[in-house]
Amino acid sequence: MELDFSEEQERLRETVRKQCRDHASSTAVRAAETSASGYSTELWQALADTGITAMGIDPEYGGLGMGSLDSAIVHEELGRSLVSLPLLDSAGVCASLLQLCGSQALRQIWLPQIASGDTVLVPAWQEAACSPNTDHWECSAVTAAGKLQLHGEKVLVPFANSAAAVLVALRHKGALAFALVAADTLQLREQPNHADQKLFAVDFTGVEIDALAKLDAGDATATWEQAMLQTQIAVAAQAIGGASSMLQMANEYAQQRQQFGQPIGAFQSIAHYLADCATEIEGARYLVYQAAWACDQGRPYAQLAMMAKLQATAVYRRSTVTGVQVHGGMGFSADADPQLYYRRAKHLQLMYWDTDYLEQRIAAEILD
Amino acid sequence: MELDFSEEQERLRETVRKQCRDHASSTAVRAAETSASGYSTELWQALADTGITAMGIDPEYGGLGMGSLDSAIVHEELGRSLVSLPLLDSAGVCASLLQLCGSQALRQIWLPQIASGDTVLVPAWQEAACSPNTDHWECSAVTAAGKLQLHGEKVLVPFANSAAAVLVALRHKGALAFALVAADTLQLREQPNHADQKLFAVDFTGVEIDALAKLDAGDATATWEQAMLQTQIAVAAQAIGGASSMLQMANEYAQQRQQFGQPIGAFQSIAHYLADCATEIEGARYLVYQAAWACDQGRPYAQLAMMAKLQATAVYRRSTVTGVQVHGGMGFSADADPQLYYRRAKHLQLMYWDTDYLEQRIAAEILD
Amino acid sequence: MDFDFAASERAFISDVREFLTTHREQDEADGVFAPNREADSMLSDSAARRVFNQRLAKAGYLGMSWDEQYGGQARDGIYDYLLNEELASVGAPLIGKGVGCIGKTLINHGSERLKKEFLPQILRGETEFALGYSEPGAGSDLASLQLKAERDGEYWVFNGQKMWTTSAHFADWYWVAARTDPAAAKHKGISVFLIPMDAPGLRITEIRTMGDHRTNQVFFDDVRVHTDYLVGEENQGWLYVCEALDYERFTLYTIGPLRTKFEALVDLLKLTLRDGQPLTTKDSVRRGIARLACDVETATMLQRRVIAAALRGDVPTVEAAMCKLYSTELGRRLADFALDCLGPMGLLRRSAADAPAAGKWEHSYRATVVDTIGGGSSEIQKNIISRRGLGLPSK
Amino acid sequence: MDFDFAASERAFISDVREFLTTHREQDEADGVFAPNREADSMLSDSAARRVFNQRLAKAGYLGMSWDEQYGGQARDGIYDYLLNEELASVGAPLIGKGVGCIGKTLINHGSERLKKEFLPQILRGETEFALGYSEPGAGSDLASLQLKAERDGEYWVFNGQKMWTTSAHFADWYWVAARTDPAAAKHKGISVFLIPMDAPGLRITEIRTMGDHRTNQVFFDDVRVHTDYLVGEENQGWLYVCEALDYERFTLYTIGPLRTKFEALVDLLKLTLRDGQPLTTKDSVRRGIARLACDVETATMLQRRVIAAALRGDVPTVEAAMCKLYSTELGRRLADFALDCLGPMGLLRRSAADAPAAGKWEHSYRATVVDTIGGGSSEIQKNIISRRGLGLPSK
Repeated sequence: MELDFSEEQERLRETVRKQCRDHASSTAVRAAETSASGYSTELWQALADTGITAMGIDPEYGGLGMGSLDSAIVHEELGRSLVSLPLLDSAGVCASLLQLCGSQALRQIWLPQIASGDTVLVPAWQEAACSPNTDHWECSAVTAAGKLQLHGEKVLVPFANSAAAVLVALRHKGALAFALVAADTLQLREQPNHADQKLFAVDFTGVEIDALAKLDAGDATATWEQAMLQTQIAVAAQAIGGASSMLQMANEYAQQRQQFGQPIGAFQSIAHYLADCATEIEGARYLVYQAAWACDQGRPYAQLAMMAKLQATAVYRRSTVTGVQVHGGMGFSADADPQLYYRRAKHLQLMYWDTDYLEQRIAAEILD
Repeated sequence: MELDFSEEQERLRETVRKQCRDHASSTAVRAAETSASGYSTELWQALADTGITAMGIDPEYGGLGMGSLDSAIVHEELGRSLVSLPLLDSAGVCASLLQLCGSQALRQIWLPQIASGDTVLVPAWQEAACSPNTDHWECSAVTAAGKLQLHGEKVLVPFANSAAAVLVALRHKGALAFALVAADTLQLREQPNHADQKLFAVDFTGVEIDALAKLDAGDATATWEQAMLQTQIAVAAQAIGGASSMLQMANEYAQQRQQFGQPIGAFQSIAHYLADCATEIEGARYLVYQAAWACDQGRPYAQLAMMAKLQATAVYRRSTVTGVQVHGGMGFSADADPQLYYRRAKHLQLMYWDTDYLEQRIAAEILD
Repeated sequence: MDFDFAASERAFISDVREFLTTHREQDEADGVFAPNREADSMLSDSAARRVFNQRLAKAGYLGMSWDEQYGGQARDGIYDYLLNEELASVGAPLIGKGVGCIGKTLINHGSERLKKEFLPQILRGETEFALGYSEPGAGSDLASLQLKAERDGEYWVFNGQKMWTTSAHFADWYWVAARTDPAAAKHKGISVFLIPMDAPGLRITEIRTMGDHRTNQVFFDDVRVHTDYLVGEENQGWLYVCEALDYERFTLYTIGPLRTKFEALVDLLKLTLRDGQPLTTKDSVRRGIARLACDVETATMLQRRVIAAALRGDVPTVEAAMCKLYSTELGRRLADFALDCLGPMGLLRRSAADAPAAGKWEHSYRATVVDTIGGGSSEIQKNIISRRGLGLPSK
Repeated sequence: MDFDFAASERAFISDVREFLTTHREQDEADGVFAPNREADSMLSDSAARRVFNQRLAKAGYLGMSWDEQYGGQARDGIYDYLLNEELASVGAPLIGKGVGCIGKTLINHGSERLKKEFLPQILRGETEFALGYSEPGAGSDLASLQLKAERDGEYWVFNGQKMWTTSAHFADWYWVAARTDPAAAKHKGISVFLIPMDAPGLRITEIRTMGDHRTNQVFFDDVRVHTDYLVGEENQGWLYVCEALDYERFTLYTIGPLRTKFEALVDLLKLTLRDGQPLTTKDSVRRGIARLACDVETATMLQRRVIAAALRGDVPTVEAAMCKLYSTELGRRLADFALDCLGPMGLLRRSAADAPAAGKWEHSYRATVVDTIGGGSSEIQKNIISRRGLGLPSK
């Protein structure tokens, strides 16, 4: 029972935190929200130079082969500074799918570029009227004359405008499959959203690609499941980072803001809100670490990962509700920072498997 | 828009409150909990003498034909003093069923006795493994040689040991039916329970009754529905009465109990709990009155009645959780009163249509 | 006991509805009616609003509860409330400050000169007011306000700052509480003034909010106002500010918009498919709706208690605190539930082509934040309920 | 980072389990093991308990974390914790006061005489203690205690009253905080004493509780105790009381019972039919279980933080407050959820033949009430977290 990080991990955290401090002030975060790419390319480059984009990729392809706990550290720090990047999408989900399901050729082309951060790939999986349950997805591909003809629309595809290619989830011959589609062949329709993240609807109908662009080497369903479980941990870590920042801001504000002749934090109503927040955040934080640790130990971690995402994003949301309330007028002012956290919290809670889906999965694991 | 009671209604409230003060101190309530009958026969007699047992019954049968709002007033006062009586069971549910479905003979025999309070009838409808949805009930009757042969067990039958007869819900020729069974022919098994109410399991298997004991004159299903909707309002009123008492006790305690050199009610943590309670109670109180008023006005009231029961009992429960917490050690001491309310609240929440069933019904009314 | 409005009140409601239907055909209606929005300030500075206000005035809907000697109709305050419910239900700006706290304070405490200048303008719907109470250091603790007003001959000279003045950028006059006696105890040195919004030295800067609605900071740099524009007596301002809340007891909280939103949500969820099934086939969604239906009805009852107490002639301070506390928290809960039901697509903003309900719930999740903070935060309401309602001591 | 216990700790757990399996075959086991109960005091005054304690002592499980010079094994406090988790999982009484706060306070502050008298008894599992802190006027505000101890030659004379002393009716010795200097500031005039439970003038009366568990009031009427039984220095008692909490930092909160209860509930709901279907086919039940599973895991993490901080050598005051706050509130939520799922049949008590799970949840709904009140109420825990954890000022 030892809940401290190794010195190496502490250094990793410090490195990422410093890079966020340098490149992701709240001014920079606001600028990123309204920029064309939707993220700070300086920060991306700095992280890539440090090897962050290579962390989860096999050394064989220029990666560092690091684990889930290391990834959680990075994402917690990104979340703390509200950093939005195609890191999870490209070096996480897409790299996993390529590594485990891609042909040797595809792996050799793409993985080193992803690892170096030179290229961004993003997954396209959500459909407007579908849950995260893959059985219901409708986008499809048919083979015709050695080509794959695609059909259907994906939505909420992150950073599609910065991606070299999109890895799209398709139904092909009745089974789930993934295929790489060069981004320049695609029509993107931006989907303005709550947290001002770069999200796009992508219409694949009429798109034709080479059959070799399909990831045919592994079990697509199992690989997708693993990639998304890893994603749960990373998003949960982001949520914990964000919640911690929100709590810290609210705490500082409560100590400094005077009303009725004393700091508002001296009022139990405010103090007890924050005590509840702190308790929930610390509990959820170790839920995330435990899931990552179990994964790194090769133990069953699916349930832990889903629980971490469900709980951490719920805690993030509640802590932002408290946080804006404690800030009073500053809580809803666009120029103050609490609202940035408030919006991001709901975003993380609903994206990458939402509450509805996670509750069902977690219950099924316990009951069925 | 006029939310005051008439002078007559205020007098009714004062009468019942006085009778409760005289006969239902918390000592008397404790005594009733452990007595053989489970209720105070003195209070029963006093209420009967005032006409309370006759309130809802047709004048034709010795009743007063009063309305739902009057009934809510009475039950709110009973709830305030934690009075438990077979009033709702006998003069409410059983009288309704007899009035609307009973033969002329049965009505003339039973209703005047119920109205006078001389006789108690109780309904037996719950089954151990069934929801309140009548479609699933399994107790049944078959006709054989002019007799009805009964089969099955009913549970949680209130005050069966004080009843002259039990009005049992049965499946007969595929339809819901009710039949009167003389109590002395029945084996009662007491079911000790959370709120120390008199509840019994009654095994009807092997019991044979005269076919004329079946209530054949009206639509059993519709009548049952109406009787139970009236019950929702009455139980909700009891809950509001109980919640109001609990809040009053907690408030008095918070003003009087000193810690850290001041009354604990000066601490925002305690004060804000009570403010939330008070708000929920006042909202739910008028929900109950509105349901009763709508019923008396001949307007649709089913949804309002179910909402009143769901909300008022939930509010009662929460206010008792708060109430015992505010009372500290006194909150869980058996000799102090908060625990009586704490147990009664959960009882009312689950009996007479529980949360699960009410949520489903209310949703269906809105959505289907 | 009667949960219905009286026959005369129902007749009035019909009249208002007819008026609004007629008005909907006017050119400027699109600029005034916006039933889907959360807050009215986005539309509130439009020219259409002024036209609409003048139509309201012409139809006799402004100042109904004023005494006849001031051009009113001496009607019960409930008519102001009923009018506001109807306005809210079509998303029009409500009648408020002018006929409410400002007009009534002038009637009760203002000089003849001020009455003569302002009351007719208000009745004609010509003048927009902004309310200047909050300051950077005076939010929940309003009585700690610091805006300085110093006497200089026939003028008062203002220096300092106001915060969160919602209508400052389009109002004509500023109703301001300022400190006129810095030596007095904090509630005792405050006076109320009327200041023209275009007074030299008065500078307005925008504060954008998460809910897209605009509010403002207002800076005073030697703003000079004639002594005629002191309202009532010097250093009696706190009394007027507190009394004024009472004048608006009927009109503060409309319940219609919450009910309308709930119904709109039900309709939306019925029509929204996930995995081929309407969301309303999900048990969790169904139960959430059942519970929210109870909560909306509870909020309605809390609102009715305010009305009933006011009709009885009581000052419904505690009733209003309960109503405000419960219904604003419920508004936030409703938006959160809506987004959870809609899933990630619910995150899309109005400007996304495929946003469910044109982004209504995404916006609601942002816009309802202000409700539990502004106009007395939830914590302040709980203080009121526990101290005034329950008699609990304050420390 | 390692969420596992170390190999040596896991080996210890195996040993304890083996010991408990063996013990289960002893005659008195039924009097000691009660995995279904909520609180241990119903069994705690049984003769079986004393026998069991002596067996624990013989097996070397008492005083493991004491220094060797006092007969201990100088093992890390985590072993006391691991032992308690195993005891809790079979529903046996935990090791606690004797080897914990009382033994350790004597070791650190007691006279040689007291050490010699009490430490060996504790190690042999022969003595039961009761803790006398709370009074009618001193609950959350413990330092306001008023039990008077006055010096009379070689004796201290006690007059006054204690409240909520759980084990008073079967304990041998009473560990009591009393006021020895009424003139000093409230924290400064308190001393700690050991008083034989059968001292003349000491009267114990039962307080029955909603959870069926017995607690007591204790009245002192000229109770005389020799000065030898003053613990440590006069008027330093508050220090010892506070320090003592620290000695038990490992053992205070076991998480096993909460997890066991959750699992038992899942099994029960799977087997309980309503309208012919297991309750676990209901979506609302399923989602409730999913959320509670997350909460139980969160409580576990908060408990692990206490252990990890203590192992690191830190005093986990804030960690313990978070763990206590969260897990006791969760325990109440769990009981409420269980009853809501079970419906009206869940109301039946253990003595009803057809009570689901033999009335376990009905009892739990009553018994868990004490958890958020005793041992520092939830509100006190939030004060600790906000002041010591977050650095917020107290008024």
